[in-house]
Amino acid sequence: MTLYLLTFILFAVGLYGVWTKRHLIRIILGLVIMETAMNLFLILVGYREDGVAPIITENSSNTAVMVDPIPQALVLTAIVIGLATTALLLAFSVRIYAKYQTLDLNKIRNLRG
Amino acid sequence: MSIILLSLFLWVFWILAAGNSDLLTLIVGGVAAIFIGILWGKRLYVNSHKAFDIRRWFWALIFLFIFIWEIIKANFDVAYRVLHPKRPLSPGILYVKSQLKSTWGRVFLANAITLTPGTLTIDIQEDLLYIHCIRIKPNELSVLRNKIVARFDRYLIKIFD
Amino acid sequence: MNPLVIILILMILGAILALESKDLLSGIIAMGIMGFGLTLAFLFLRAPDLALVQIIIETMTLILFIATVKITSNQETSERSISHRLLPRIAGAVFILFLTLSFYRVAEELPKFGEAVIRMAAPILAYGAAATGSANLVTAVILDFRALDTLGEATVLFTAALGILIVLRHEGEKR
Amino acid sequence: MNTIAYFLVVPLGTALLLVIFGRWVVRWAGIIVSVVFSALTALVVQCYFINQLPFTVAVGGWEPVQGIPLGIHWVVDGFTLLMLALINFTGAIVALYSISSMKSYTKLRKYYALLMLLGLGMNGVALAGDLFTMYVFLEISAISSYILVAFGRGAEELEASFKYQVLGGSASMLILFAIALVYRLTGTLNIADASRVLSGQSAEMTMLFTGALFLTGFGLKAAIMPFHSWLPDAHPAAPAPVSAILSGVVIKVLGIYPLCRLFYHFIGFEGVWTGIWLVLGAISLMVANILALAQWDIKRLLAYCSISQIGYIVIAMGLGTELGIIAGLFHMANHTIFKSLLFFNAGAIEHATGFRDLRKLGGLRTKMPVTYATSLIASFSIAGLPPFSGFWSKLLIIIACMKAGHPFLAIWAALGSMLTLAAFLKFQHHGFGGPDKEYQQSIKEVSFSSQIAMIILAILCLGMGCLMLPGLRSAILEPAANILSQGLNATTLFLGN
Amino acid sequence: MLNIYIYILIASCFMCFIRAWLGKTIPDRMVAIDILGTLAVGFAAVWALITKQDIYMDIALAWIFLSFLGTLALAKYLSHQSLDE
Amino acid sequence: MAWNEWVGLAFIGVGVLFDALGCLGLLRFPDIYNRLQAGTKCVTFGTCGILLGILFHQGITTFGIKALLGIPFLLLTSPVGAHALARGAYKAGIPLWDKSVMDEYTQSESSRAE
Amino acid sequence: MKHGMSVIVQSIARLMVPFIWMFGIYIIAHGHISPGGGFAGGVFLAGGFILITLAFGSAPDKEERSQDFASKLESEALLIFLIMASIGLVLKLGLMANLLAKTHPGLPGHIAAGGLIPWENLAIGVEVSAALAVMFIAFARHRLKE
Repeated sequence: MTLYLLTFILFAVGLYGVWTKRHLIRIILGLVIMETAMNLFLILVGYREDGVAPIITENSSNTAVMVDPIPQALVLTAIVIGLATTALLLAFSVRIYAKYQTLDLNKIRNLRG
Repeated sequence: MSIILLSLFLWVFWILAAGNSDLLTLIVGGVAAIFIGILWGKRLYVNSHKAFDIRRWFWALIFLFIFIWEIIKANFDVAYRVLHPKRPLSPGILYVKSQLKSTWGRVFLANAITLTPGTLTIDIQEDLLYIHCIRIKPNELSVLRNKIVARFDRYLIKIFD
Repeated sequence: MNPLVIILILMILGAILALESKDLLSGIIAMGIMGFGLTLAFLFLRAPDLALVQIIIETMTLILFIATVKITSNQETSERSISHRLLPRIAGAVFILFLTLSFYRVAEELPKFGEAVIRMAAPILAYGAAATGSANLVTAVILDFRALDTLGEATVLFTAALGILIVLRHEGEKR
Repeated sequence: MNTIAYFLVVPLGTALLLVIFGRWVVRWAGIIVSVVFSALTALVVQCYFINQLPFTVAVGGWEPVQGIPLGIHWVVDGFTLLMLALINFTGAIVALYSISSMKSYTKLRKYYALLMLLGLGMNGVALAGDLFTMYVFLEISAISSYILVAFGRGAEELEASFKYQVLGGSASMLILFAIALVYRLTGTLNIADASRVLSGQSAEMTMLFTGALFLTGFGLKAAIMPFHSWLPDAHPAAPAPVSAILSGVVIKVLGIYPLCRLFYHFIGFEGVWTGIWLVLGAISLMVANILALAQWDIKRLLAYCSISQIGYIVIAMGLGTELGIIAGLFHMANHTIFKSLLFFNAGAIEHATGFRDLRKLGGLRTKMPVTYATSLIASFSIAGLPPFSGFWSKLLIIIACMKAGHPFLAIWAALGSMLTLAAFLKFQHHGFGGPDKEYQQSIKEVSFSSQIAMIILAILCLGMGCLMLPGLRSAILEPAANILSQGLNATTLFLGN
Repeated sequence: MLNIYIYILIASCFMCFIRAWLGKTIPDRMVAIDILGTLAVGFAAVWALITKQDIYMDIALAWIFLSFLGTLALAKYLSHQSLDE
Repeated sequence: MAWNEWVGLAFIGVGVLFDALGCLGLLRFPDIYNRLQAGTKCVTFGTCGILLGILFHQGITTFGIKALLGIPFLLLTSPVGAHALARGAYKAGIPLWDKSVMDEYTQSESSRAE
Repeated sequence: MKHGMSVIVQSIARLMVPFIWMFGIYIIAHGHISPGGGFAGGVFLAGGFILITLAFGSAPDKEERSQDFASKLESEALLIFLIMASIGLVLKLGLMANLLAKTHPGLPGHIAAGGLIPWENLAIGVEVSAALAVMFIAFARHRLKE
């Protein structure tokens, strides 16, 4: 429960960063923080008290005490997707800098929703 | 020659890492090792004949022991300085001259110096090494220079040159 | 205290530093530290696969961020008065507090930490290794039971690489 | 059953082959893409005839064990097939239109590859019966649409796309969070199975929270009103064919479709949710229409109009009655057709004249007859004038509102429709009417392939009213509405008892 | 016994973090990450011993191999070179 | 417990202790160069100690050999990071501690940023 | 000292890169036995490449060629993965069917187990490494003024 709350605080910090920061790279950092929190939460979900890693070896072949492998697979996917989106956002910010000579949202606002 | 040598090293690395010796593991490792060896071998070992000189390996072993001893000594020295309430430091950057001719020898010397606490290689130009030293007594500079380099230099010469 | 709690606090502090530090690179480095915290947490939660992937992906992300900062600049240009800086922070703190309180009831209702609900995973744990031949059950899941996700994920990476090639191309836009 | 996999394999394979061998076929890339999408549309039609709906496909052959699914499942029902038909048909038309209109851009084969990937992602979302698979394919289509928006790399495109990415990225995170909560509660990712597990549990707060997260996340992707701020930037900034596909299908497949599926089949569509949907829909409808009226940029006007039409769909879906669902689906199909057509028109105008400000335009009636005629049809259709398709669907929505006991909402919708009419009269008057202007000497009608694309869509606009005929309606709309109106009970259809 | 080690290591991580928080200059902060990378190797090793599973050693090896890449990239940034020069 | 396990635990203990000392040095020392001295070196040594301890604890098994395998690579990579960072910091113009005794690097040519 | 970093970094990079790649291949090949798999191993292969670029620098035309090569390699690897996935489709087993595992699942814990899994891991590894290399080159060679 403490862990869930702390993870959620991490998530909320990321959300706060995305919504209030006015610098493109900070916004990206906020998204990265949200991703981190998400990954952590998914893994917390699959944890079992005194579980072992879901890999069958000579020392541990009792699958009944293993932690849930599905969230781990999901997070593996989510991590790579996160990397892809982050890299894409960075590429965009590079081009935006080339056009405006700044990354500050206050100065590059041409468009208004 | 160098390709074979690198492949061999890589294969040994593979076996040690994999930790079992069933045939297929060895074969897969071998194929991978040969592949990387062909890709990279020519660039790594310029004078591969040196690697077959058994005396060099012997000196390397001795160097290892000296090196570990120096590291342990120096680590306790730094630990003392960390824990001492007054932080007895008088740092600075000085240059030292090495006798080594080969690039690999110099690189290993620089690494050894960096690994020994209290000294940190900042730059290397031909045979000059610029070293950040944690405790310098300005009146004993030449002694210090000698001390930093000489303890590793004589072994590295025998290994690499 | 549970070491995980300490690590999580470290991560939260890292996140705050990442958002509020003076210059960008410090923020990026703080993000790296947060990633390290995540890696350690994965280690504690018995997810070795993820710890392995996370640490190297973290390094890659760090490098990409540094490359971006190198191309653009390290300075945050907008100078603003203290009240301008302080107000969003207070608002943010209130916002986070509010969200957390709203989540509190939910967190109470969820099953306790450490009691996984094993439903979909039960057959996988029971005979997944025998059915797929993979001793690493995570690999069994990502490449056999849920292989479609992996195909999709590889496609995402492919799409992103394509996009980066398009966005960062050196040719002109129009012919 | 195996044919379902072609909806994913064929687009991905085409995209990869275009990237690898594109250098030699770049001249034909548009036609290839168009043909592939058309073939997939034909496959959808075939699916309607051959199979007994609904059915599920276990990917990789991992059938459920004791009723518990352990792999990924595709769910194919009337709703899925309707969406698949819309996606692939629009894809084909857009590729056809792109042949001439995208000619001036570089890296064309990558453009077509991205179009294919966008289609692949949306097909995946439509087919997914599994939450996480839905998320992954959502990301594929979202990422390719981000790139497509900024394909021209102008300053505005980049900025709009960045905004779109940030909001879309946080939306994805919210969705993922909701998925994690669902997994925490139920231990399964299959939507039907999770709903079955939940029916035996009481976790009200969590379900409320999860529903709010889903609504926010998918609402951001669908640009429902409080979360709409990216759309009026992103859709106008994109190249014309891309805005057509974005406004036509992407916001529906990434936003409305998952929302409907999750709320009807998983969370349970009752209690607070009906009210929230209706309020959100009403707000989007009216405010977006008013904002659209104030625009002078053609594409921005169209983009705001998209939001208002999304509002109609949300209201219709939010009613929860069978008639409402039919009306919503019908309007969704109609909107896909006429909004794509309108964006094609806007693109044609921009291509021909070089700008898209209504104040500078005028008198295009004689110079661009095909564009004029088709845009007239589309405008009347979207404004809801009889006998065009938009009229029937809006009428159905209003009737459904009345029947569900929300007469105020019906009046509200009619009012919104009038505002739309006003906006499009403005578009027609300033764009095509009025005196000739001096810049028009060199103006020509757009190229042949674009004309074909517009004419096909215009004919469909006229003909979509036929979906109301009893035979077609029971074949196409009713299976889709049926599966939704069964609510939580539908899950037994997917998994058996 | 081993648990005490883990706590000491976490305390060390915290000290690194404090340095990253305080650190006046960018390299100061980067040192913290570099050291965290090395600490994490020890962490994984001790954890492997606690759980008695040698699979965690693979992670330790992985960290040894790649954790210095980020430091190199930053060092290159600091010496005013672009990353591919 | 057998003797080798005790030895292993002792080694690990020494290693962990040095890790902590290194991090303490990181906190206490005045400038980046001194911090690098304390930090990277002590921590590398400490981590090597941990790995060695595992080798003793487990003996020549897969487990132990992997630990042994880590040591040379750790000794190769970690000083490189420290060196590159120190050089980069110098080129970025970060000054030495004001109580430093001497600086013979400024005269050399390559110290100036390109 | 026009190109790359100091000679220490260059030498150590030269020494480390083959081992990094070897470890990457080890992780890919043992993806079904020990932690790791295609993604982790692929990042290792890319990491070796990044280390070379960081340490030695590279010439613009060479970079362009390697970027084209990596981009092509990426699509081809993904295509191969797709083909592996569709084998089951052709044989009427459904997309992504691990058909080898149904006949020869092998003994868990051995390198010759898991049916198609090691091969799929290999394809993904190549795809991921090429994708990351493409990304890195794109960022590293980008200059604001063309």
